[in-house]
Formats: sequence, structure tokens, C-alpha cells
Amino acid sequence: MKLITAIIKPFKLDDVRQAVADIGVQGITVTEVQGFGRQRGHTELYRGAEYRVDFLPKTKIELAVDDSIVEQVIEALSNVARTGKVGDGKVFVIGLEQTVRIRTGEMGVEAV
Amino acid sequence: MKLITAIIKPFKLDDVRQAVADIGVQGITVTEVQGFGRQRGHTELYRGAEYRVDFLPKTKIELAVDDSIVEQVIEALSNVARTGKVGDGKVFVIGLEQTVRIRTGEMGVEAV
Amino acid sequence: MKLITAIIKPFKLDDVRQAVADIGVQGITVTEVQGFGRQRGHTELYRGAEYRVDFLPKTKIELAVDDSIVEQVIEALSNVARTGKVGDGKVFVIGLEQTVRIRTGEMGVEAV
Amino acid sequence: MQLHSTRLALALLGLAALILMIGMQSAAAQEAVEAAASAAPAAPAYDKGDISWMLVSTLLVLMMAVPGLALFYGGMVRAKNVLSVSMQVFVTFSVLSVLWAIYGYSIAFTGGNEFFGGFSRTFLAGMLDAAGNLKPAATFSKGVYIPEYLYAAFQMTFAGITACLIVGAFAERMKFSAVLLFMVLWFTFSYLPIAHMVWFWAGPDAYTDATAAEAAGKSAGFLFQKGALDFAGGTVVHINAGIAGLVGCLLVGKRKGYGTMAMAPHNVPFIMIGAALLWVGWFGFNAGSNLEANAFAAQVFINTFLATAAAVCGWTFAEWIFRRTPTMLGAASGAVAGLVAITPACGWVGPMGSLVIGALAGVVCLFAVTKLKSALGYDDSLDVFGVHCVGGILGAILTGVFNNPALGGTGIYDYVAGTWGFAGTFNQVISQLWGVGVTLLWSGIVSFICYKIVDLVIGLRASEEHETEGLDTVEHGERGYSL
Amino acid sequence: MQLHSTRLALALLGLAALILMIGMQSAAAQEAVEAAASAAPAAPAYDKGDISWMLVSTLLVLMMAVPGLALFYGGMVRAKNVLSVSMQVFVTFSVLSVLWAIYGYSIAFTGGNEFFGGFSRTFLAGMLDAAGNLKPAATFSKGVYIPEYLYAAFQMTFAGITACLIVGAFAERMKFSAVLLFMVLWFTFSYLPIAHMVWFWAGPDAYTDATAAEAAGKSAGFLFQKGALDFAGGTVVHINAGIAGLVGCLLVGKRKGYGTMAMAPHNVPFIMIGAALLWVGWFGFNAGSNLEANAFAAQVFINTFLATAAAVCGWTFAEWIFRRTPTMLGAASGAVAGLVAITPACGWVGPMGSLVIGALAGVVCLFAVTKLKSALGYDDSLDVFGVHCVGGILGAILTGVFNNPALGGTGIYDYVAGTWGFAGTFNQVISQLWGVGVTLLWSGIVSFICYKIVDLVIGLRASEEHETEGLDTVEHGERGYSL
Amino acid sequence: MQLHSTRLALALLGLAALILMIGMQSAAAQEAVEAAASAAPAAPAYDKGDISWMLVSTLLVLMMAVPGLALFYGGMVRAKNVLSVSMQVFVTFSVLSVLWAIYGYSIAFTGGNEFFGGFSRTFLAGMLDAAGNLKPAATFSKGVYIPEYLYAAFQMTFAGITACLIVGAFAERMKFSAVLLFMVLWFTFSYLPIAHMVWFWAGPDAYTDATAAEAAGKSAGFLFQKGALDFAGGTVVHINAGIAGLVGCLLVGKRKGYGTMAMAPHNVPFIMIGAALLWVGWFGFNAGSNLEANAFAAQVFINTFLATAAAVCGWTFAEWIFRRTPTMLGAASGAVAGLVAITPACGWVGPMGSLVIGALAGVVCLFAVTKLKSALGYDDSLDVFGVHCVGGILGAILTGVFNNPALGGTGIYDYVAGTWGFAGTFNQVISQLWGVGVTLLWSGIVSFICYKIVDLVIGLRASEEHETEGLDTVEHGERGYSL
Ligand SMILES: Nc1ncnc2c1ncn2[C@@H]1O[C@H](COP(=O)(O)OP(=O)(O)O)[C@@H](O)[C@H]1O
Ligand SMILES: Nc1ncnc2c1ncn2[C@@H]1O[C@H](COP(=O)(O)OP(=O)(O)O)[C@@H](O)[C@H]1O
Ligand SMILES: Nc1ncnc2c1ncn2[C@@H]1O[C@H](COP(=O)(O)OP(=O)(O)O)[C@@H](O)[C@H]1O
Repeated sequence: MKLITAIIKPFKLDDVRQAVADIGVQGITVTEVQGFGRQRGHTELYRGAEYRVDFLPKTKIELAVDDSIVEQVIEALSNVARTGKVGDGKVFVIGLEQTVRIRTGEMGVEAV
Repeated sequence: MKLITAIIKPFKLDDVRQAVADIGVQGITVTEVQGFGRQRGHTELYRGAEYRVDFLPKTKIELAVDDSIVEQVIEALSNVARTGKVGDGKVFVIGLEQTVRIRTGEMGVEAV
Repeated sequence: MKLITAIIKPFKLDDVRQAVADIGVQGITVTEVQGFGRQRGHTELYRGAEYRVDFLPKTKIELAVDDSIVEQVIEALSNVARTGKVGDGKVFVIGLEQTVRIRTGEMGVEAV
Repeated sequence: MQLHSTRLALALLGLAALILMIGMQSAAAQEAVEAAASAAPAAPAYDKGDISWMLVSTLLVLMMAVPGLALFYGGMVRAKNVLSVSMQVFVTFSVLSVLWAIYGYSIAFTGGNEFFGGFSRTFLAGMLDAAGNLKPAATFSKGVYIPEYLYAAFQMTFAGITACLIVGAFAERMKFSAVLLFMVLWFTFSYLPIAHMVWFWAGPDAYTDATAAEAAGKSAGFLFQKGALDFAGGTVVHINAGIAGLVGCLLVGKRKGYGTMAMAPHNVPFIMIGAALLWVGWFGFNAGSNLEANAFAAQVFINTFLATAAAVCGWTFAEWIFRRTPTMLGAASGAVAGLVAITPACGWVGPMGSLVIGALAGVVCLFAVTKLKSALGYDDSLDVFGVHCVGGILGAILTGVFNNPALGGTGIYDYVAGTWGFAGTFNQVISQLWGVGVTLLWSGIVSFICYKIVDLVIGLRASEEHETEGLDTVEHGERGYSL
Repeated sequence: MQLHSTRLALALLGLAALILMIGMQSAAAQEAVEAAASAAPAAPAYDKGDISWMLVSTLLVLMMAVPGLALFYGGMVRAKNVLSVSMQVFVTFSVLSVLWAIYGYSIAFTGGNEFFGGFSRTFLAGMLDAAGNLKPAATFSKGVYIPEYLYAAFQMTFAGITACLIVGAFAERMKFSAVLLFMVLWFTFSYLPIAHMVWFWAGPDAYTDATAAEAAGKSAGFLFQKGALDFAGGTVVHINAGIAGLVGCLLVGKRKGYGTMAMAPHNVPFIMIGAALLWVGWFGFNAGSNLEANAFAAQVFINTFLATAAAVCGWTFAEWIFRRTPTMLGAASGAVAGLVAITPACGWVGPMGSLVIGALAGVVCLFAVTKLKSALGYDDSLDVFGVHCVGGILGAILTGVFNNPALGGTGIYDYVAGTWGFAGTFNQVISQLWGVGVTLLWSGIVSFICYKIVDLVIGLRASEEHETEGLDTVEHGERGYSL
Repeated sequence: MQLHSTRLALALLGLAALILMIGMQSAAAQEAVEAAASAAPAAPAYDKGDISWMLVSTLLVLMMAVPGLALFYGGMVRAKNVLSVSMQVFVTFSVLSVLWAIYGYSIAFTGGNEFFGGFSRTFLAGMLDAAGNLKPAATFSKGVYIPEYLYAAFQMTFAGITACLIVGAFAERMKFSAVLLFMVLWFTFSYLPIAHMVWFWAGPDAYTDATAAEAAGKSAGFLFQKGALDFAGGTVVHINAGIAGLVGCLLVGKRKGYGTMAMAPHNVPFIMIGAALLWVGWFGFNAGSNLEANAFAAQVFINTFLATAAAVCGWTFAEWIFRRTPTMLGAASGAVAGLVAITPACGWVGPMGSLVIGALAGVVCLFAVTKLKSALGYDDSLDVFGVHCVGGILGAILTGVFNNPALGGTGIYDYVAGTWGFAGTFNQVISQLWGVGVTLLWSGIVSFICYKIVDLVIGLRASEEHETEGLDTVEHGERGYSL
């Protein structure tokens, strides 16, 4: 089992979810995050103060998947998340030592 | 050291926290997330528009624990987080290569 | 590649970001989290009710970095995030099996 | 439940259509008849200053309900129920306004017996004379009138907001359909008769001499005859709603997790806005109850203002001393407590009496929502009982005390003699207790029956699952915020 | 775009300065001249009750726009555009207020031809007599006046809020500079002439006998002459803005992702506050349009109140039945729909007619924003067309129906004979349709041209990238919330 | 700190109780005495239109403070301090209202010397005649009165809101107990005397002939005698509060992280609501200061309206040109700047003068909060100085300029001759500068001393740790939002 974490542009979430569902990934967990990177932020003005806001709203998605489909998932989600402009985000893959479905106690690939 | 990540139903947070504290886990980190999975969402109506809201509010908790108590922690938290209804969530376990307590610089099991 | 996750006090974010940028880490991902740990929370009063609020607002930062600079990054961020008071937070290091830059498809150290 | 609610709604809608059609006929018909019967001057010279003030007062009370109360309550619940509570206020207010026009005003404010009025003003009929001019309603000064439509509109807002107050007691767990059905029943069988008992009278013009006064006195409502003073609605509005709330929260039961889970207000700034709008709007309520913009309205006004300010101080400082920190929720609650307590008193006391009433209200209501509530163990979600009923009772009794001219009060006006007197503190407090007691009993019992009926018919309480998810998405298909 | 906007702003600012300098001169000069020419009594004895009420009414309409409408609309968009929408309302209202003083009032409310007024009141000149006293403006009663400054201020708020209503149609995608330029054009070429057509007349004093009445009639605006009844602005305000909104959203195109992405309102409590403030403020709009605090204002008031309450019920219950759950957004929308529909009718119908008008408006507008909108497929972001135009047309027609004294309506006053009559339902509905039709055509065509001009000069639509990021940070350099 | 605050609170509460008991006695006692002494007509025929308008005006000013200012300020701070700021406004306003009734009104508005009044109206004593009728207070027209209770209530709101304005300067870092203690001191030693200096006079009835006028003139406050024009409180309210704010933020020091950390407003829509409610409420402030609903109130009204609209345009367009984008915070700030600047002028200038004053205020205050502030380097958190003091000074001076009848101004009324004159621009501006200068000095010095006293007694500033955590949880045990 692997845990795939992707940082994507927020408005791509629906597409990405669809794409991985098509491959058969049933569940994902989504977090609103802020990203700093190559993509430039904007400037905010409040009366006398001017702030450079470097962070940008990003969406983090986490999917636990079986080793067999890792490549396929990365491929699929990268394809739909890509706009080609800076700030499209990253995919990270981490090894999962154990997975449990709380409801049933099922483990491993059964659990996701 | 392992990093245990659990996705649970939000209203179970207090119970889970208590359960792991009883085993001696002193610290946890909690994030509000949105989950997509087998559990069905609800429908929202706004004038002419009707949206199926598939994501559900979930709570992610992360605990760094010593290898020795991993099983015990998973057991305990699963037990209290379980309602038996779909959507109870998952537990993921990942290997931690290093842990540092920022305040003191302590490392490894001393750090948590 | 490693994924460094640090839980820090929120008002330290700017300093930490600066510190790791100085070492050459270009991107980070930031999440608002709540931490429970040794640090004590506060009490809230609402008419008849009194709640102990144990969780404290913390900031989680995640950085994917090349193995070669892991120590340096931990060192740097710990130094600026340290106030010496309880609640300064933790650093966790996890092995990254794969990294992809969505925009280009670049992998590994090229991707971050 | 879905089916039930739908059927309920359909039935209500159909009924409404039917009633209206009848109403339109009867209104047109009755006008001719009534025109002759009316005793008041045919086309009185209204003072435009009075009309201006009463128009404003009426819209101020509307503002108290929406957005005032809807925000005050909405901010106090958890985020998942904010719309549920606002919606209950918004729709209850609207439904009762319609019913007020159809039969409410008539039952509350026309002659009948000591407990109920009659049907001569159903569908607001009979308020125009033959020439199409607006007929007058009495004020508290002889020979001074305002258009009856205006009086009816002003009183309409009182009926609406009183019912909405109750919502706070069973917030976060009662079904929307149950709330509406309860409100219609309670409005009809508790609000209308109590308003009639306390406020209905023949008007000052009837008090020409002793004999006429006696006759007039006998035509008045039950509590009016008992001599209970209630300038702007301490009994009718606050005790009435407060006890209905208590009965409600006892019957519907505690919220899931009450006492163990944190149920902090989700938006304290909303509470602040709500309380402030209640404060502002309450001048329509209190000084508007003077029914004219004469000089005395200024006294009612400053009394209301000072009592509120004193209550904010009272609650805040008491909290600081006894509960560690002064809170925004406390200051806001203090304002409301002071407003509640001064409501019956505002036209019967002086400014210094008002300061005392306010300060006491702040402290006493704080005690009620902390010690009393935890001692008794009920889950009155937003403290309708602790603030409105307790504050209302306190205000009613203190009205009897500070009405004393020796304490700066006004005493009571004798319309026949044209002089001011005072019934004596003891006597007056007894009269006040009549008002308090009857209202508590009547509203308490009627509420109990109404809740039981609703529980039988459609069930009071949302399912546990729905309560956990929050009523907004489940009952209204919406979320408050998508930030 | 940046450069464009900047240049535009600079130009506007320079222009403003220039115009003002001229204005101050001309104002001082004209006063002497005008003083003699004025036909009305030199220093009429104003009734302070009227002045008090009209001051209040004016500030109520201001409150409808800001914060009312700004919140109602602000809460309905996504969080990333909340400031953009509020800002468009806030600044449009301000800019048009300034232009109103410079030329708007004069063009709308002085004599000229049937479509446009003249320039005698530019810079609000000529409103003081030689002694520095405020000159009178007519009301609807002979011999009753209010200061013309007050009339101008009251009408100023109408002009401002009407334009602001349009903002909802093209919200979340139009450039701020484009919005402002469009507003200035539309105000000048649609609002001012339509206000003149519907509302300009010689005042009641001119109707001394049949000949004078005929002469006076011919000096009135085009639609006034057609006999279209519009008490408070159903045509001028709601149909006018509603159709301009429809044309706008068609020309600017749908929002990116419309129909596929969820575009839920980001802050429903804000919508509730906004709707409630609109309700409260609307009494200034409607009962204020009576121009004096006479008894009749009370009828206008209660009509407005009941129609709104009925519309809340109508929309809510219809939604419950046909769309599964009653929503807070629905109740709020219902209130606005009822207010829109009663606007033309409020001074021409009775309370029961108002209940019917309100209830129908709630149901019909719900239908318009669901079935009609999805059938036609336009993206009117906040349903300006479905609520204001549809509700306005419904109200205009029903005014013709319920004006009938047999249905509790007032009929129409004959200032010469001093009696009330009724034109007959058919005739009156035809008159009403004149008002509806002309407004739809005029505003529709003018809007079309104005949008096209703006598109040519600076472009209507924000770039796709900006739309995705949200207009708040891009166009205003701010974020709504940092929670 | 905890102990300190608690003791402070206890002491205050005990004191309050004591004072009230004495007060109630003295009020009852004094009434008999005073009744005879009063020179004004025993039972004047009040105009109900005046009373109606002044009741409304008073509640409008209340609405400016809560919820208006509380939101305007609350939205501008970081989320962790939203309650702290709202609470400071809410409780300061309440405490000072109580103190106003106890001694404030008497010291400000009864005869004494040129700087302080006397004690004859402490506890609001002496405002009823022997028959219990409300005694009159003078307006600006001979023979026109309003009840003195009403005048006292109206002025009460001025005192309260003025103090609340200061809160913005030291927001996010001052202890709650320190704020309250400072407010009580500053109110007593700065607000009361300056109100007396600027506004206290014998009333128009005293100006019967030249000798009487001279005598009357000498009994007036110091700045009144200097001929400084301040219609609604430019000096007393805005300069007074603005300079106290500047001194405060200098003494308490900058916020931690000021200049390096982002301190963006946490809720810009709240700022919008707050500014809009200030706009709406300000008509009570300005047109209410006319004290009667005569025709002239309409001029004051439209002046206030146009200046605000022009200031919104001024600030917004200046920002667009010089600072890249027009912001919502800017539009809201512009509205307030315009309102501040027109405050002293609104009854002395014409509508075109108002447009110019407003537009200039928008641009000048933008300059003040950007260039001036960053040049001087103080941390006035919410720009009390930049908007209220700078805007107030600008308005005071321009009042002297645009009072000129040649520029559409009113000139000055000579109550003896019954004619209008003008002092000449130079003379009048000198008079205005007297008002500005004396207020700056008096309030500046008194504030300095008050802050120092508070710092010695309980300490001004919250601990660094508390400041970092946010004052809401630390000082009030609450969080603003749990979304
Ligand atoms: N080294 C990193 N570790 C963690 N997150 C990163 C890292 N680099 C980038 N990110 C995340 O990815 C997002 C996009 O990265 P960015 O450099 O802006 O664009 P791109 O991925 O197209 O090169 C960032 O906003 C941040 O959230
Ligand atoms: N493959 C997955 N990867 C990551 N998170 C998952 C995955 N599957 C489920 N989840 C998370 O677990 C939650 C519960 O899963 P769900 O399938 O609804 O119920 P259950 O765990 O009871 O089968 C989801 O809402 C989601 O947050
Ligand atoms: N075992 C743990 N697993 C995950 N997060 C932890 C753990 N222990 C602490 N944390 C996180 O680190 C934060 C700081 O920890 P705490 O014990 O309060 O102070 P310190 O790190 O200074 O000893 C906590 O608020 C929590 O977010």
C-alpha cells in the first residue's frame, strides 16, 4: 500500500476526484492548505499597509492505494491537474506500513 | 517510531483523544479535512441550483508513537471511533525516520 | 528525498519560511492544525458553561527535500521556531518514495 | 417525516388560500356595517408626529425580530444550526403576521369577554369608514388617536417577536415543521388571550365619570382589571415566551452531548450585532408603546436607555468578579436582560429607578443562567427562561416598587379625576404578582398541551442522526458558510 | 486594463472637479432668478411630522442599499467575490448620488417634455428662496408640502439603489471599471427618463378644475399620462433594473463553470441580514413614497408588511412542497419578492389584496428562478431578473386588479372632483401594461447599447484567470476574511 | 492583573450602588426646588414632529456605536481580537451612559463657568416640573423646545460614541481594565469640559435685545464665545477623540510585529456593514443636532448625504490612481472621513460646498493614513487620528470657508436682529482655528495625564504573551468564531 499525497490547484479538485474514481479509487481525503513555491502571490492593500501575500490557496488530497495502481493514479491525476502554468503542484508517494478500516477492522488493501 | 494517521468522524475526537491519552500518548495533531468515500453526502438547494455535496467533514489526527505501542494505539482508537456505520474512517501507519522536539532538540522517542 | 513535517507555533511561520528559503528550499506547504500536547490551553466561559479548550492553534509545514539537506533544514527551522517554552512543536521525517512535479512531470529531486 | 411535513405544508397553504378568499369578501362587506357602529370620531385630526413615530416604532420592532433576534440566536448556536434557528425566527414571524391579519388582531384587541376578544376585526375588516378614511384607535391620552391600521401593525410585530423568542429554548434539536405547528397553536391559545387580558381596554375617552369608568373598567381584560401595570409587555411578551420556552426545553429534552461536549457559540460578533439591534429596536417596543410622540415618550425612552446601560454594567462587572472575566456574550446578554426588565416598567418609573432595575436585572439574570440553570439542570439552549422569564418577573415586580413617586416613579393616572395617585407599594406589587402568576400558569399549561399535540401529530424532535449532522443541511438543505 | 482604469478614474475625477466649480457658481446665480419664478407658496408651513417621517424614509432607503443590498448580494456570491460585489454596490451608490445632485434630479424631476426634464435644478440650484428658506415640493395632498431638498434627497436614494440592483445579474465576472461606467450611462439614459415618464407631474395643486387638470395632465411624464399606477417604483425601480440585469448577464456571458461547479452562497446569514434590512428599509421606500405622514401612510405600511410576510410563506411552503426543503435563502428571497411585487401596489390596494399579491409573488418568483431560468439557460448570478423584473411585472399587473374597491382597493382619486373612482379592471390593467411594456423596451434597449459601449471602451469582462482567482484580490487587492 | 481588575470592578460596583442611592434621594428632593427656578415656559406645547425626529436621532446615534462602530472596528482587527474591540466599545458606551446620567449631563450642559457646568442636574434631577410634566430644553429656534430628558438622552449618545472612537487607536494591545479606567477619566476631564466650552449657551430665547444678548453670550462656553462654528461635533467629538487616540497609541507603543507582520483586517464585510451603519446613523448625529424637524433639517440632511458620497468617490478614485486598486476598506473609510468632515459644517454650508468638503476629506484622509502615518511612524491601529482628527480639522476649517453665502453657505444668524450675516472668511477661519487649537491642546494634555495615571494604577498594556495569543481568549475567555 502507498499513500499518495498531491498538492493541486483548488479548482481542479472535482476533475481529479473524477479521474481517480474512474480508476477505481473509492475514497480520498482532502485538506485546504496554503502553498509557497515558484508561483507568485498577490499584493494586498489595507489603508497604509501593503502586504505581499506569498501563500496561495492549494488543495491537498491524500489517497491510500494498492501498490499495483500507484503509477496509474499518479498519471491520471497529473493529467487532469495539469494546466501547464506554474503552481500546478506536486505528487508525493510514501510507503504505508499498515491500513485499517475502523468500521470493520479490515486491514491492508481490504481497508481502502 | 511510527506516525499513525487516522481519519475519523468529527464528533468522535474527544473520545479518541481520551482513549489514546489513557495509553500514554501525550500529544496529537488534529486537522479538519473533507472525506470522500462510501458514505453518501447530502444535497443542497440554492434557488435554482441543486448540488450533491459528496464530501463530508472528517477529522484527521496524527500521532507519533513508539513502535512498541502502535498496535495498542490502533486498537484503542479504532474501538472508540467505531460507530459501525459507513464512514467511520481509516487508520494509516507510516514509518518515521526521525523525530525532533523543537524546544529541546531531543530526538526519537524522547521527542514525543 | 524526504518529507519533513514540522508542527510549529503559528506566529513563527514567517521566520521559518525565511530560514528554509535561505538554505534553498523553494516550496513548502502549510496547514492550519490544532495541537494537543504538554502545553496547556485556556478556559472559555459562555454564560452558564465553562469549557477547557485543550487544543491550541498550530501550524504544520511540509517540505519535500533532498536527502542531502535534511539535517541542515531541521537544524535551521528548529532554531528559528524555538522559543524555549513548552509547545514549540515537533519535526517528523518520512521517506519519500516518489516525487512528481505535476506541471512538467519531472520526478525526484528535479520536482521540488 | 418528509411526507408528513409536505402534507402539513400543503394543508396550510390550501387553508390559507381558502381563508383569504372568504376574508376578502367579508372585509368588504363588514366595512359598511362597522362604519356606523364605531363610537370614535369619524375622521379625527391625527397628529402627523404621532404617525411618524408609530411608523418608526413598528419597523423598529420588526428589526428586533429580523435581523436582530435571528442574529442574536443564530450566533449563539453551533455553526451547523445557524440557518435552522434564523429560519425558525424568520418564518415564524412571517406566518404569525399573516395569521394576525386574519384573526389574531381581532381576538386580541376587540371586545369580548375578559379572556378573549371577538371576531369583528377578522381580516382586518372594519378599519375604514364609509368614505374610505382610516378609522382611529385610542392612545393613552383622551382625544388623541392613531389610525387603527397602524395600531394593528404595531401590535402585529409584538405577536411575531414574542413567539420567535421561544425558539431559543429548544434550538438545535426541534424539527422545523414542529416549530411552526407549535407556534401557530401557542399564538392562538396563549399569546392572543394574554394580550387581551393585559392590554384590552375601552380607551381613555370612555373614562368620563366614575360610573362610565366603572363600566369601562369591566369591559377590559382580566389582568387589566386586576391593576397589573405592564407598559410594554413584560408579562405578555417576556414571561409568556420565557415560560413557554422552559416547558419546551423540558419536554423536548436536552441536546445530545449537553454537559459533556463543548457547545460554544459559533459567531460571537453576530450575537453582538443582534443584541445591539435589539437595543436599538427596543425603543420602538417601549417608547412606541406610549402610542404617541408626546413629551412622555422621552421619559420612556431615557428609562429604557439607562436600564440597558446599567444592565450591561451589572452583568459585565458581576461576571468579572464572580466568573473571572467579563465576556462579550455577557455584555450582550446583559443588554437584553436590562431591556426585558425595563419593559413593563419603562412608562411607570423614573430614570434613577430605571438604573436600579437595569443593574439588578444584569446581576439576577446572570445568576439565573449560571447557578439556577445548573441547579435545575434543564437545557434551555439560549436561555430564554433565564433572561426573558426571570428578567420579566423581576421587572414586573420592580415596576410595582419604583412606580412609587417617592422613588421617582410616575404613580398611576386617574382618567376621571385627571390626577396622579399611587396604589401603595404593597398593593401594587400584589397586582403585579397577579399578572406574573396568571401568565406563568396560563402560558405554562397551554404550552404544555400544545407541545404534546405537536409531538403526537408530527413529533417534536429531530432524529439523533439529524441532530448530530446539524439541522441546516438536513432540514433546510443548506450550509451557513462556505468560506 | 490597469492603465485603462487608471485613466478612466483620473478623467472622472478631473471632470468632477471641473463640474463642481461651475456648479457652485451657477447654483449661487440661479437662486436669485428662480426664487421669483416659483409658483408654490413662498414659505409654506411644513408639518414637522411630515419632515420627520421623510427624513427617516430617506435614511431607510439608504440602509436598504448599504448595508442591506450589499450584504444580501455579498452573502450570495462565493467568498472570493464578496468584496467585489459589496464594493460595486457601495461605490455605484455613491457615484450616482453625486451625479444626482449635479444633473440627475433636474432631468428627472423638472418640467421638460414627456421623456426628459430640464436643467433648471442642476447642482440642486434654485431650491432656496431669496430669504434663504427651503422651497417646497408637492406631495399628493393639496396644500401639503415638504422641502424640495428633502424630496430630492429621498429620490436620490431611489436612483442609487435601482442601479445597485443590477449588480447582481453580472456578479462575479464583470470588471469594476466596466460596472461603474455602465452605471453612469444607464443612470443617465434609462433611469432618469423612466423616472420622469412615470413620476413627473405638476402636483395636486395644479388640479383646480377640469381645464387646469387637462393642462396639468399634459405636462406630466409619458407613463403618468397613460394612467399607469406605480406607487413606489415597480416599473421605475424593479422592472427597469431587472431587465437591465437580464440583458447584462446575457451579454457578459455565463460565469466560468456555471452549471458544473457548485456556486453555493458563501454566507447565508449575511443574506438573511441583508433581506431583513431590505424589509425594514422598504417601509421608507413604500410608505415614504406617500411623501407625508398622514393616516394613509399607515395603510401603505401595513400593506407592505403583509405582502412581505405572505411572500415569505408563499416561497417557503412552495419550496417545501416542490423542492423538498424550505431554505433560508428561499425565505429571504421570498421576502424580497413580496416587497418587489407590493411596491407598485402598496398605495392602491387593501391589506387583503396585499396578502394575495405577496403570496403569489413568493410562488411565481420561485418558479421564475428555478424553472424559467433553467429553461432559458441564462446565468443571472443573483436572480435580478427572476425576482425584480418578474416580481415587478406581477406587481404592476396585480395593482390594476386589486385597485378595484370591490376587492378592497382604493380606486383612484380625482383631484378635481375630490372623489374616488375606479377605471375598471380591464382598463387599469391595460394602463399597467403600458408601464411594463415601455419600461421593458426602453431599459432593455438602452442597457444593450450601454453594455456595448462599455465593452468597446474598456471591456466588460474580467479575464478568465482573474475570474478564477476571484475579483477581490485581483481588482481590489483585498480578501474578505482572514479568520 | 486578575486581582487588580477584580478589585477595580468591585470598587466601581460598590461606588455605583452608593451613588445611586444618594441620587434617588436628591433627585426627588431637587425636583421641588428646581421647578420654581426654571425660567422656561412651564408646559410648552412641544411639536410631536420634533419629538419624533429627536427620538429617532437618538437611537440612530446609539446604532452608530453599537453595532456600527463595534463592527467597523471589530472587522478591522485580527480575528483573535475581534471581541476585545467590540467589547471595549460596548461596555465603554454603557458605562459612560450611566455616568452621564449621574453627573455628566449636569457638568456639560448646565451653567457654571466657561469651562465646566454645575451640579444642578446630577442624577438627571430637576427635569420634571411640580406637576410631573417634562421640562423643556431649548433648540435653535426661539419658542421651540424639546423635553430636556430627550435632549439629555441625545447628548448622552454623543458622549458615549466619542469615547468609543478612541478605542481604535490602541486596539489589540491595551488591557480591558485600563481601557475602562481611562475612559472614565477622559470622559470626565476632557469630554465634559470641551462639550461645555463648545455647546453650552443660554438658548435663543435669551437673545431678546443687544444687552440681553451680550449677557447671554458671556454665560456661554469658552469656544462658543470665540464664535467657533461646530454644528454637530467636529471639535467635541472627532478632534477630541482623534488626538486622544494619537496620544494613546504613542504612549502604549506599537503592536508586536507592527511593520513586519501582516495585520490584515480579519473581516472586511463587517467593516462595510459598520461603515454603512455609521452613514445611516450619522443623520441622527448631524440632522439630529438641528434639534427640531423643521425644513432646515432637510438641508443638514442632504449636506451630510452628499459629502459622504463625495468622500467615498474621493478616497476610492484617489486610491485607484495612487495606490493601484480601489478597495472596500477604502470606500468604507472614505465614507467615514466624509462624515467626519461634514460634521461641523453640515448646518452652515450648502450642498455644493458639502460635495467639495466630502471629496477633499476622502483624499486628505487617505493621504493621512498612508503618507503621514508612515512618515511619523506611530501605530494608530485603526487610524483614529488619520480619519477623525485630520478629517475633523479639515472640516472645521472648511466650515469657515464654505459658510460664506457667496459659496452657497448659510452665513450666521443674528438672533437679535433676526437676519443672516457672515463674519468674513478670514475671521471665521480664525474662529474655527480657536476651536481646533483649544481642543487639540486640552484633549491632548488631559489624555496624556489620564493614560499616565492608568499606567501607574493598573498598567496600560497587556503582556506580550497575551498580545500574541490574542485578547479575546485571554481577557474575555471567548473566541469570536467556531466555524
Ligand atoms: N519542496 C516542497 N515541499 C512541499 N511542498 C511543495 C514543495 N514545493 C512546492 N510545494 C507545493 O506545491 C505548490 C506548487 O509549487 P510551485 O513551485 O508554485 O509550482 P510548480 O509545482 O508548478 O513548480 C506550492 O504552492 C506548494 O504548496
Ligand atoms: N483510499 C483512501 N485514501 C484516503 N482516504 C480515504 C480512502 N478511503 C476512505 N478515506 C477516508 O475515510 C473516510 C471514510 O471512508 P468511507 O469509505 O466513507 O467509509 P468506511 O471507512 O466506513 O468504509 C472518507 O471520508 C475519507 O476521508
Ligand atoms: N506524539 C505526537 N504526535 C503528533 N503530534 C504531536 C505529538 N506530541 C506533540 N505533538 C504536536 O506538537 C505540539 C507541541 O507539543 P507539546 O507537547 O505541547 O510541546 P513540546 O513540543 O514543546 O514538548 C502539540 O500541540 C501537537 O500538535
